[in-house]
Amino acid sequence: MSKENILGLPIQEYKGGKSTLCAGCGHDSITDKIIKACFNNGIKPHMVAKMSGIGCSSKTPAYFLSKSHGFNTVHGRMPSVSTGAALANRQLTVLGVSGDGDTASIGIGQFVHCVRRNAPMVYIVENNGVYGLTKGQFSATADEGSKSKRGVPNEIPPIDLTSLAIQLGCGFVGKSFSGAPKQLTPLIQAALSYQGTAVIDVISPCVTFNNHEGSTRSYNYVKDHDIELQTLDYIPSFTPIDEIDIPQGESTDVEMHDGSTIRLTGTKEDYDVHDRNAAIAAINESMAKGEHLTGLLYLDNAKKNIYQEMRLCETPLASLQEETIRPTEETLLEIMNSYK
Amino acid sequence: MSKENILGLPIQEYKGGKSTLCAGCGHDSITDKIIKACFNNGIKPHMVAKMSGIGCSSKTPAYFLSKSHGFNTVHGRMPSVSTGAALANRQLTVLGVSGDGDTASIGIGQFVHCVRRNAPMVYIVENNGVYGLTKGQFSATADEGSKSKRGVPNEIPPIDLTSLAIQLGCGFVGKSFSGAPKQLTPLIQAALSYQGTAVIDVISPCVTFNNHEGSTRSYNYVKDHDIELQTLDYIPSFTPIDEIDIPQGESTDVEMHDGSTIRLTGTKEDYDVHDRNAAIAAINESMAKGEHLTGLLYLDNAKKNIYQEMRLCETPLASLQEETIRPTEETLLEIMNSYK
Amino acid sequence: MVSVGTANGSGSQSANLIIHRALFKMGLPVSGKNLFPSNIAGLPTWFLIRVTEQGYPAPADDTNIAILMNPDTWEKDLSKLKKGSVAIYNSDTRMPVERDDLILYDIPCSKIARGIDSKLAKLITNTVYVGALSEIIGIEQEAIVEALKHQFNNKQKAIELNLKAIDEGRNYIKENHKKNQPWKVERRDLTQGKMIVDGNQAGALGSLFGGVTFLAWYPITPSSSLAESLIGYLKQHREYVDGSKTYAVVQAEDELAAAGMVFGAGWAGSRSMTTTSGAGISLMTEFIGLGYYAEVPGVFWNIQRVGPSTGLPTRTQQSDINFCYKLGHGDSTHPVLLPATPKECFEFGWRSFDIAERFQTPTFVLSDLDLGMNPWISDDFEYPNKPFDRGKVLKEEDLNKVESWGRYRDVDGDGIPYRTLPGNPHPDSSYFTRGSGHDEDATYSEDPEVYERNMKRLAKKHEGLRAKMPQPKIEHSSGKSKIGLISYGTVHTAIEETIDILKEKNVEINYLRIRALPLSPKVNEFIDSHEEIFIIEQNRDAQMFNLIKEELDSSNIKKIKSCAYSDGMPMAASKISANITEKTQIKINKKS
Amino acid sequence: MVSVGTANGSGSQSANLIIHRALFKMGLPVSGKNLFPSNIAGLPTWFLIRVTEQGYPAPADDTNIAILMNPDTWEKDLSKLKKGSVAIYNSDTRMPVERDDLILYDIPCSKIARGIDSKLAKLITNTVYVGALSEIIGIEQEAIVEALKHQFNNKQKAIELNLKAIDEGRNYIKENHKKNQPWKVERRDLTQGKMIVDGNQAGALGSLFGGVTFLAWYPITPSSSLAESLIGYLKQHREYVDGSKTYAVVQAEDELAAAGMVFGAGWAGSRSMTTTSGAGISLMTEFIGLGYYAEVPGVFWNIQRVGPSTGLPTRTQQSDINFCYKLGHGDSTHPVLLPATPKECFEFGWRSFDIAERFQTPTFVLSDLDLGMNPWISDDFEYPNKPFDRGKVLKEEDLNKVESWGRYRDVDGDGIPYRTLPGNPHPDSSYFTRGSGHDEDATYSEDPEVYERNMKRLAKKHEGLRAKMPQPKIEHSSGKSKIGLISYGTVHTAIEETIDILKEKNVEINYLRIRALPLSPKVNEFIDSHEEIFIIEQNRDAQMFNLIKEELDSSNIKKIKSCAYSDGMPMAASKISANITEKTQIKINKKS
Ligand SMILES: Cc1ncc(C[n+]2csc(CCOP(=O)(O)OP(=O)(O)O)c2C)c(N)n1
Ligand SMILES: Cc1ncc(C[n+]2csc(CCOP(=O)(O)OP(=O)(O)O)c2C)c(N)n1
Ligand code: SF4
Ligand code: SF4
Ligand SMILES: [Mg+2]
Ligand SMILES: [Mg+2]
Repeated sequence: MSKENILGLPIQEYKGGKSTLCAGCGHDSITDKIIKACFNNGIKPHMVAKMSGIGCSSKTPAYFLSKSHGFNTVHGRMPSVSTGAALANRQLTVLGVSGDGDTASIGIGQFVHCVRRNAPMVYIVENNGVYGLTKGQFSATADEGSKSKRGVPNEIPPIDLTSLAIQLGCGFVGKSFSGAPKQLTPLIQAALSYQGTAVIDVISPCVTFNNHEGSTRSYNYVKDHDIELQTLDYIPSFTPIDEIDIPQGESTDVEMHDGSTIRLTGTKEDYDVHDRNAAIAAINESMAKGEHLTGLLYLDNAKKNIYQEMRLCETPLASLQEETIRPTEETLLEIMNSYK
Repeated sequence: MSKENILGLPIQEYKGGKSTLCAGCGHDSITDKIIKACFNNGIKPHMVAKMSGIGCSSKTPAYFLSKSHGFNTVHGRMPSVSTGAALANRQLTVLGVSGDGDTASIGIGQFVHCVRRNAPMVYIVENNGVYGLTKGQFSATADEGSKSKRGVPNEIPPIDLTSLAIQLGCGFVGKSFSGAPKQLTPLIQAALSYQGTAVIDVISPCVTFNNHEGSTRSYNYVKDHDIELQTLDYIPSFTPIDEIDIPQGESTDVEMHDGSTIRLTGTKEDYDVHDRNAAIAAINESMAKGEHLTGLLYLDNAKKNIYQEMRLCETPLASLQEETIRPTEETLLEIMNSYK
Repeated sequence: MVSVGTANGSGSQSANLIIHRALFKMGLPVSGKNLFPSNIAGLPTWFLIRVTEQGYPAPADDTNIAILMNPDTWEKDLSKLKKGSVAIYNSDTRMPVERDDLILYDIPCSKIARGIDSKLAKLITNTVYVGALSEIIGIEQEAIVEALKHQFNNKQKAIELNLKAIDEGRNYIKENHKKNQPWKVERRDLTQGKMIVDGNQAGALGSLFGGVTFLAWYPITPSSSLAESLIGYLKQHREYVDGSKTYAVVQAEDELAAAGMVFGAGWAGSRSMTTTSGAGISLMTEFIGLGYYAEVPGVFWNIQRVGPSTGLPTRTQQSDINFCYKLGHGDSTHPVLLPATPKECFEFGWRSFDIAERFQTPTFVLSDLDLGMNPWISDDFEYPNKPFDRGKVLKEEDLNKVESWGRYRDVDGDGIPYRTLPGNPHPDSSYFTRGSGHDEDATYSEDPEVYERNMKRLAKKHEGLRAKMPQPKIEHSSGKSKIGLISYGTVHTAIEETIDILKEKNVEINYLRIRALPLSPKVNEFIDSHEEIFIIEQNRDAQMFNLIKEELDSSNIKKIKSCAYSDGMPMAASKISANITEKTQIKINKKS
Repeated sequence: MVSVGTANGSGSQSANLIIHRALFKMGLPVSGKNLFPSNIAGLPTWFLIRVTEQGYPAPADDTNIAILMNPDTWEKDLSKLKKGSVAIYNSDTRMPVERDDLILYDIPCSKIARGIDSKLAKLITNTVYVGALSEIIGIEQEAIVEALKHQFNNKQKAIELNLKAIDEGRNYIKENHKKNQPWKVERRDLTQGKMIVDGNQAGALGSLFGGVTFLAWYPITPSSSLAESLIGYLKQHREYVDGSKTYAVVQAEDELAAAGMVFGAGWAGSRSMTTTSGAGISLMTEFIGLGYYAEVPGVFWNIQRVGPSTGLPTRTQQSDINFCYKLGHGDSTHPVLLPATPKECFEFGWRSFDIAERFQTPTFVLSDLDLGMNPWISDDFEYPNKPFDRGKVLKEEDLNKVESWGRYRDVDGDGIPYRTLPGNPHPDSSYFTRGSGHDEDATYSEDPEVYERNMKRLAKKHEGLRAKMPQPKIEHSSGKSKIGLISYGTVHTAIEETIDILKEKNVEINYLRIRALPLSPKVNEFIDSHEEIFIIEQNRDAQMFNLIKEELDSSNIKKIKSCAYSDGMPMAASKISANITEKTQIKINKKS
């Protein structure tokens, strides 16, 4: 990797403040991948809006992209604030980070409606199956039977965010693991190129409260049960494809709206990344086996995003000037006349 | 049908106040079916808790079972109040009625978590695709492209509550149409026998705001696009099976925990009411065709309910007496000693 | 006063609006109040029409003419009529009217309607009473025709059909009821240049002219029509020729999401707003606290209805004043605008954005159902007299000029910091917004001193609002009176009449109308210069009275008395004046 | 005062609690305050230990002995020490201490710990300073051993390991630091029969003995430990031998759901509760309004933290008083209990159910982080002195006795209606509960008179609370003093010391502690009998001060002054006394 990216920026320009998370926390690994993905994609840091809710995971936007504006909102409501920001300034790259408690417990309603609305944003869930910041209670993604640190098993079935997103019509759904850098970085890069809401559910072990024997979110458990669906490569639009090492085996290229390409090198046969029902079935099957199926699970590049649906003007709403957005005195008179 | 049910009660004992809904509203037909189902099942009216949120649909508990306690709560939050009531008195039959706005828009979070928790209750969604009570805005179940009364098409994909419930592990999921009495009554009867959360999504045309040409929830549209999955018969535990006319064609009997039987007479081949993935795929396919697949979509009789998971005592919590729930003075002394 | 009792969903609203506008077209300052149920069709509805030379907008005590169309309320409506009142009734409902002390007009509205068009009869049954009333009280046909055109947007067929119903209504009266009754209307010239508009339309227009670019909302009575009017105006006036929009409207999944979107858009630099009521405000509580502490602009319209809880969703009240002013856990206070008329809804509509952006804080506009949903005779709105105030936003070039910058520094000593917008390319522009503790440079901090300093700055900022919010208005001054009256919001519209009633009783009062919170020092001055002060408001708990106690000079507190009450109806002047004469300790000055 | 500065997650909490309990075991009424960050590991934490003959629980102004373990706060902590103070520091962090005006004790904690057990070194590094401190100030070994046993629940291995670390800490000091320093502890007999308990444990126990059957909660600092303690007690004391439970606990998906479940369970007849803080209360707003208006019991613990918004989640404040008291849109008011000590948390824990069920209304208990999460020396709790009061619930047999029944009728003239529970087989028992307008028989109504009558009844019910809630206590009376002091909640724990400080300055004061809202008339009596009143509270906006202004006799208002402030730390007595001496207008009476 070269020391500077396409914009001539060093990776330092994509870093953030010092992390205050526990040493070894999965979230910190994801932070690294976000930094790398933004660097690789040559994103202008000042054009990113970093959004989050509340939780250890939601603190991480302070630890990457310090040149970007960030908004650490309230618990479970990142999606709505992000939607507002995305609509107010359509030129921004909205990058949302949330936790499993933040998204699947208190925030599941906003998650569902966000996915339906399809405002352009990357929505990363740093999923450890517990509430880290409040000291380890189960969240709504905790697997049935997974044991808490005190040995108490979780009794309620988990919400799987990936199948839920696919069922709700989300056009980009990925799953990964904080311990799988080769997969996660290109996945985030691809998500950054997607024109609508791109959801990535990343298993991210909480080393303090959910990394013990009996937990299905411990680093070791996930390492052993991670089934990578395919090998992923992301080729930015500015990189000529022939500069890329063509990986061995059969591969499919998917072109994104911004001209970049995702190269999927198949490991699982018969998996069609565009088939909604098949994706859901595959996820359900792997869950039933206690496995985590990771990779790009579903992609629909034809879906209209909210800007298109709304016919939003090209200029960011936030930049429109008084002349454009305050109608004239004559208009007021006309309107008033119609009430006379 | 005899004039009195197994308890010797006439159907009048199951009726409620006069409806204040618009003449012809689908919700009123559902009210009739609820009355009939409770009558048929021989439910003791005073043992029913009628729960609802806010909306035209949520008003209906005032129009049935006037001998039951009812709670018209706040918008979108019927599930949580119902969960509290179900846990406080496990002998109650909790019968929740909600609207599509109440459940799929503001209430989707509580719906999701309610289904996960699996407290025994019947959860009926009276689904008209609009907010009736606030005069016809689209709800989150409105089909993409369906037109409002003013001709404006809905631009966002709908939330289908049945596939969502199945995906979330709900053990009893049905769909019906307010204009299909033969199907809806036994479906409600069966739901009343289910030991966990039973969801029934009932298409219920809003004759005032969503019954026009171009709407996919109008009475005529639904009548034409209603694909009945199977013919349903419900045989209460107190009715000897041989007293029942055995319907023609192949049929399957499913026994419920309370000893009653659901008889499914197949119309669609290969449909296995116990196969989660297949059910979701079938629903998605029918939606893609603009059809409403109705009937008992999914059933899992093996699922533990919240009482079992919690190991709740048999006596209703609300009936426990001071001797049982206030520990003794000695206990207090012991506990205090442990802090010394 | 004319009271029309019908059933909801029977189309009576359009008949009533025709009467209302026809009277307006006759130059009469007519008041109209629609009392509708929380239901779509079938439940009782009343429409109150009042015509006075003075144009009193509040409802009167007595109904002089009752139009009885609804069998369900027939008896109760009748029983309320005083001797000598007029009752016009649909004789097809076959209810005999058994009061011989009334002046009775029966008319077979349903039959007449069926005679005109058997299929569309339902649509015009109510129009028949429009004709009957017109004939009885003397509404000019020309005015009726104008009103019809307006109501049906010049759609010829509908106009003709309704006109026929009106004519037959008139004829029936002419032919069958040749009696006298005391209430007649006559043309005046009192509505020249005025318009009929409701507060929600006015607020929507104000927002439009305030340059709103973002609206997120969730339907709730009585606020929905503000959002829906605004959507209509935006479509007409804020789209490019290619159909692309200079605004975004999101119908959110609930009020939490609506509030979140408002703050997201406000944070990113959009003029953003929502409109809600009752439970909607309660659900926004957490987000309002975030907006306050993180200092994000956003405009929040609350069209107040009757609480608590679901309450009476279609009735009016002023009971969220205190709640909105301090909304959120912890110490927090917000600017609140209190419009009293549609004209003020328009003005506060655009001004609210200036306040929200200048002070970088959630800003409330508290209207109510009476103001928002009833038709009002209004003076022309004034085109905004100043350009947008977008507040302290630093652009790239501004940052080039300053040596260093910190998001929450109090550079100007007014407690208001500077902000930058996402997308600003200057290398120093970024900052991190959070609802948790932060220092002057927006860095996370749990330091006690930093926390206290920040909170004190926020309090200072709030203090600054006192002088910058719309100031209270002395609406009536009778010179040396010792009694002062204070109100706000729509209660105002009953006060002019109250003053007149009191004058009749030789009680002179002065009257100050509060237009915003926090309270201006002028309220104190007003109290200072009187011996006794009555606070008139429409709630149970005397919310403004308590805020005045809280914020103002304690030496004045003994002087103030509360006349708070609410039954969900717009306040009547007679009740207010009775309340005052009952409570006053001051010997009534005989007029010299 | 001893201040221990460590990093969060380093295990220092257990070391500090050992010191705390060892001092307690020596008969010393020791105060302990844990100042922790909103983070799991790595950020600075301090533990303040204060020993006074009087047992003052509030933190002191100065640190006499600082234990420096965290390089990140090292310098700041040092710089705050006055001349002559003691600093004990981990010399393995290799930070020279460059202050020769201090009494210094270096000790290689890390090295010693590694020497004992290289693998478990991290766990015992902090225990080494326990030994060092014990040696320096004279904590008896016997007390240490008892504390260790308690801390490690008699687990032999852990006790031995830690004991070794303590011994080596002691030895290191003995061998290397033969100096004198002025702070020593000596055995007393002041904690006999007392216990160490935090307010959340006490509240949980109170709930247990109040017969709670339903808990719905969502984790949030600093309330989680109340729920978690309660779960522990319930498991131990409320399960049948077959493991079946006489209670239900639901970890809800959020606070809206938790509140909904509480009301569902309360409506169905369970003693139900939740516990939350900050944002959680904001999210419950809509439901609280429903509970108020539909009259459903439920107990709501709010362990207050620093707002607004996310604020400082691990710091303490009393800033939700006004908010909770009036929570909800529309006119609404709720009973609020204000415990000041763990003993009172216990008492209000069980009493809150009686109030909620008697008054059929959501009932708040407002504790705070300082009270809830710090270890307190407490007197024994008193076993509830009366049986459950389950309020006006009509069973089948009761209904047989009455002629007719209506859910919201004011039969007894106290505004409190009768209710029935679902499942009651009597044919008249059912009724329909709603948050919308309803009449005496729970039938839907939009009638203005019905609405107003119902709201007045609710106000009457609320008035009834004044006499029925825990009454204010005169905690200190010096007879003829003209100055009165009023506080509530944990601020109380600094007031005894404040009184002593003021006495030293010849200022005599009387002191009343408020224990609940609405305010008792006794507060007015207290104000009446003084010339000047100070309201001490821990928030910016003087919330109790304003409530007193609002609710009490206006002739008294001029007398009261606010000493409100908050920086998130427990209040220190010196600040309060300084505030009073600065603000008083009364000439200080010289002691005779
Ligand atoms: C409304 C509200 N309720 C509760 C909390 C307390 N709280 C803070 S973080 C958190 C859970 C975070 O869990 P998750 O999103 O999984 O993040 P993690 O810490 O595991 O990364 C909770 C419940 C809060 N901040 N706001
Ligand atoms: C918190 C809140 N927001 C908004 C409303 C206004 N409101 C009342 S009913 C309703 C929608 C009801 O729609 P649905 O559940 O589909 O019921 P329907 O009337 O169509 O049967 C809304 C938005 C409310 N009562 N509470
Ligand atoms: S508590 Fe868990 S999630 Fe939070 S920082 Fe530590 S390891 Fe990460
Ligand atoms: S508005 Fe629609 S949903 Fe409501 S009662 Fe009328 S027909 Fe039914
Ligand atoms: Mg988590
Ligand atoms: Mg609906």
